[in-house]
Amino acid sequence: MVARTVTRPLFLEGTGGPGARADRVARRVFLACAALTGGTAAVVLGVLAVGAAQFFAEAPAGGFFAGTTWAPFAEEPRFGVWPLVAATSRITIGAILVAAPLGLLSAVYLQHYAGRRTGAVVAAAVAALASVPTVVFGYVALNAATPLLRLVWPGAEAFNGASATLVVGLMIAPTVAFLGREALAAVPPAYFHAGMALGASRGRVVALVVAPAAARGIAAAVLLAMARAVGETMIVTMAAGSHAGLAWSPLEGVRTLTAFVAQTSLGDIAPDGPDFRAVAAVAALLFVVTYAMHAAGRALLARRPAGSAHP
Amino acid sequence: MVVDGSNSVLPLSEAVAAAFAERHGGGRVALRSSGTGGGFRRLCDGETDIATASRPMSARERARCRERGVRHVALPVARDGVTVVAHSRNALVACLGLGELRRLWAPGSEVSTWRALRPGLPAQAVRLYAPGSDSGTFDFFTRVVVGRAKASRADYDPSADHETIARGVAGTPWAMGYMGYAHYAANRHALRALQVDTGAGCVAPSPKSFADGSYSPLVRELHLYVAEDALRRPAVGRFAGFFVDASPRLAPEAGYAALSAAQYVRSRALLAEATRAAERGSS
Amino acid sequence: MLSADRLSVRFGSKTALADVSLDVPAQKIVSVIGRSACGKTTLLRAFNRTNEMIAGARTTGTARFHGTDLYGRTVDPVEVRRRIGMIFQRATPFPKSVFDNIAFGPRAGGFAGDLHELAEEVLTSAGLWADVAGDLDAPALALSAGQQQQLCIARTLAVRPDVLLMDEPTASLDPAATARIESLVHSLKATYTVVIATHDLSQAARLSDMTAFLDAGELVEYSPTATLFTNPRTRQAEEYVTGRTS
Amino acid sequence: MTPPVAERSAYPVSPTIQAAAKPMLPGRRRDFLAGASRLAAATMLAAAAGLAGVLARAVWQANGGSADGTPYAGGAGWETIGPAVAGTLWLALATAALALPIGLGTALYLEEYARPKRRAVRAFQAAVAHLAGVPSVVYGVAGLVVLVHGLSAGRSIFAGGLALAALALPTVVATSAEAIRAVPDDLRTAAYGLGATRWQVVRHQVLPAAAAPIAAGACAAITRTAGEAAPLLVLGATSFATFAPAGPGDPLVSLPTQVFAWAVRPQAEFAAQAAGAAIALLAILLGLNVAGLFLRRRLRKVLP
Repeated sequence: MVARTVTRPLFLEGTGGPGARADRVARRVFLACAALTGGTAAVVLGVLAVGAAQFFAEAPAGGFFAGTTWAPFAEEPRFGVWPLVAATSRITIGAILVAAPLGLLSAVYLQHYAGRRTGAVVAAAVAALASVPTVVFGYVALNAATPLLRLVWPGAEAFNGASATLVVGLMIAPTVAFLGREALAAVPPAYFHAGMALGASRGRVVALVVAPAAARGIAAAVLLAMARAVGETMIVTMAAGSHAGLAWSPLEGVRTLTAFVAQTSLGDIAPDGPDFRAVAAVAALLFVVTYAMHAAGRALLARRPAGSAHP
Repeated sequence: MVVDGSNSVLPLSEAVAAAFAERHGGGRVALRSSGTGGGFRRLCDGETDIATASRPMSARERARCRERGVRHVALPVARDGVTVVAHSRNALVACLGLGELRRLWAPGSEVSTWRALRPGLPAQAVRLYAPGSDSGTFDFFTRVVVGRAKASRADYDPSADHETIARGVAGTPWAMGYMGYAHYAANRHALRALQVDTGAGCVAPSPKSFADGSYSPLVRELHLYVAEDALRRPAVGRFAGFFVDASPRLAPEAGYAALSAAQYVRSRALLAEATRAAERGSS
Repeated sequence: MLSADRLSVRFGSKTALADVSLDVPAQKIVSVIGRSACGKTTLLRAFNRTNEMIAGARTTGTARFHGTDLYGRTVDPVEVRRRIGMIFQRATPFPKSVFDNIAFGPRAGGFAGDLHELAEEVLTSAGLWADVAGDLDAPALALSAGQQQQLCIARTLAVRPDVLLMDEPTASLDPAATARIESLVHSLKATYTVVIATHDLSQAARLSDMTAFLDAGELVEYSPTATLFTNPRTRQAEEYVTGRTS
Repeated sequence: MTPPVAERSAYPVSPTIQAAAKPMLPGRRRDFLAGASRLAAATMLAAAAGLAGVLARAVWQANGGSADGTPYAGGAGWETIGPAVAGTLWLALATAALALPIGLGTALYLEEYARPKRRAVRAFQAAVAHLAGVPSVVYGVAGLVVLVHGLSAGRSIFAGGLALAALALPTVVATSAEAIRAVPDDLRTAAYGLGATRWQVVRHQVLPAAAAPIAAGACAAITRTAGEAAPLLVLGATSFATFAPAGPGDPLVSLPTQVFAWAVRPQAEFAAQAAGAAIALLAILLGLNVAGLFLRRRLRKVLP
């Protein structure tokens, strides 16, 4: 075969090749998009930071985190955020106590027990619940869950923590189910088959072999669902009430961090008033907490489940 | 056209807007209720054309409006009484004196049970529901009852929406709250309105007692504040005029007391004058 | 002792095993040979009812164990799997300690005895005791590939099965590990009945007493190993064992 | 029919083994997870059905019952929810028009142009991804300050659309980036080997290969934000409008905020109206989902 000689000049350096101009334009457009995204994030962060800074300029941080009275708009304002944090924590923990068993067991059902047809029906129901807007869940909490609750406990208040907790649990259960099922599906099927071949019941294999191997993913599912519960706004705004007290009974009204932001904003917040500063401080707290929970959950998910690196 | 402001006026605004839409083939009206304070703020920011109000504009709000060069005209449209409500099954209390209300609602009040309010009543906790701090009703009630606007105990359940207050009081045994009469009227089957003793005996809130002055300390006039600049758009003037004209009929239907015919004539005249001023300003 | 009678398995519309009938004698090693995807694995799985965990699988015909129909209406598949253990082509230790791997099966079966004693016994049987005796709490995944397979065999022995089904147990191992497993299998014959699927003809010849040759899901020939390798009855088997395959 | 095993076998079964053989245990073993997981699945089904039932019942009762003169304007019908339906469609459109290109562009920059990824790029990407976990109400607070007061956009469809687009953006970036990352590197290597520029590789290899999952992710993000009420409430949504918004400058109305405004009222008529609006909202979201599904299928068919 005859060796070919290079007859064209080499464009190894410089940017003169065909398509180079379009490439430069595209790079700039995409960089601009990335800058816009970053800018949006920076603006959100900046607004909260400035508002929170103004807030802490007049209310010492110690009082904010340690105080037990939240009355930011009173004549003598008190800025103890603890009642709001306590309400958010109670509703989040209560909701995950509903959602974790419900969601994880549904995930087990879908992954290991369901027949093809029933599995499809249940999966569709889970997907449908997952796509219901929270305001609709709020409607359910207010106009269905609370009346039902009052049939059982007539002393329950019109706005109470219990029905909000239950419905928030229902709202985040599909998240647990979906992520939990992904975690179970990521476990190598060989574990399941080997466990079954050893003569254990399906439940035993799932509980003792598959679930431990999926522990990280399951923990992530629970954590991410809890992050959603912390940030859930409409259900608590509509059904949990606006009582910023340290109530112990779940039948009483409570006010969460998110509900405070939303309920205060139902009036009007002027960006130079005390209501904005209080709202910004609470929103900043929400931002930090949910951001951290989401990051932790994602970090758990990012690590491969134990054993999947095995050949 | 954007109408914003008092939640106490909202039932009337809704009735008027619906009637206006019917009459004028879907006039373009959008209603919000950010509270009287929010409505004034937005009127002076030029964000809204008409602000509804359950209290007059304060000196500071007036100054702010002037600073921004927003001229406006205030049109009285109806009379409303702030109504103190209790849970429907609370038959032990029929009437409260202004002094009792003051002790209950004063800043830092320690009254947490009905017995602490009046010996002889049960020691049940009083759960309180009331408008939030942006509300004109809140400003009015605190000024009349406590003596100083915005001076109130803080440990109540605040809401910008009187309907939420109604739901809260109706659904919480031994609860109590206050709201505009129209909102009470819309929920009268679920609530118990308390009589108020202003010194001359117990009087029940009703459009009649609002009109004859017997409920007087707790009765206020509801106003439309119309931005003069907005009146250059004929649609705004038409809607404001319709509001004034329809109020004598719609106000009682919606649970308010109508003003006297003379007052509506005066409102009409104020509107006409402001419209002329707006036209002069534009030409 | 273990027998198949007109056993067929279909996955959806695909037939993986067609009308296979054969008897596995007790305390013997039977090897199943044939090309990839000829139904070796499916046959083994049919014997301990693990095919039914695959969506769309349908089994017809009968498989008997001591005369009991394994697919009988009253038979518990979990019990079947306890009596007929299976070892997979790829070692599948659970991501737990060596001890927990051994203990899983007996615990599931309600074993009341001393688990440590049992672990020592089965690990010794599997030829792994010397390697792991020092640290039974070591993670199973830290073992070498051959040791992992030995652990899987020990784990299966701990359930006290009567039959061991081994699906190409040495396919992913190096020659040294393969030799270890083979000698282990040979020693197991004294107490267990073994069915081993393999694509390694010399392994089948070395280990087994009987050999079944499957082709495209059908049982072509089932004879004593010596017969099948030296004097097969069928032409297909002859072609396959002599390497003259089409 | 078939002779017993022992007779046919070339190797007779040793009598000791047969005698030692334990009898097969008949019957099924208890499986605690079977019952529990079925119960959970049934609860999920019941919850979905119950939710639909609650909404349907409220509407049904309102239509069946007599309209005892409520002092308010209203009634569950098209006149009342029409403006909100139009508002929600506008908002979804604005979200799609803003979040989709910006999010995709960001993902392309991060995944294709910023290659190999430096630490700063990775940190940026992680920072953006976790914004998806921040509650929507927080975006409303930022939107109120920046859009309504800062940009004087007013409480308009425009302001609402911008706020929702900002809310959807992190999700769109994350799902698009994931779709782009899933494109096998062989494709890129081969294309670069043939002398293609980055843009040509993106345009002809990466985008076609990742189009379907990108569309699916974007559609999910838009559907989710279209159902958001909290940020719009904070921005100051209109609670009652007699007209449908016809452009971005018109007052902010939407179905989710309307559901809220009506649902909190204690009167049954408003509960029915809220339920009607909720059903309309669910129908729109379902429509968006189905549209996304079609788009995805089409993209898969057209592009290899």
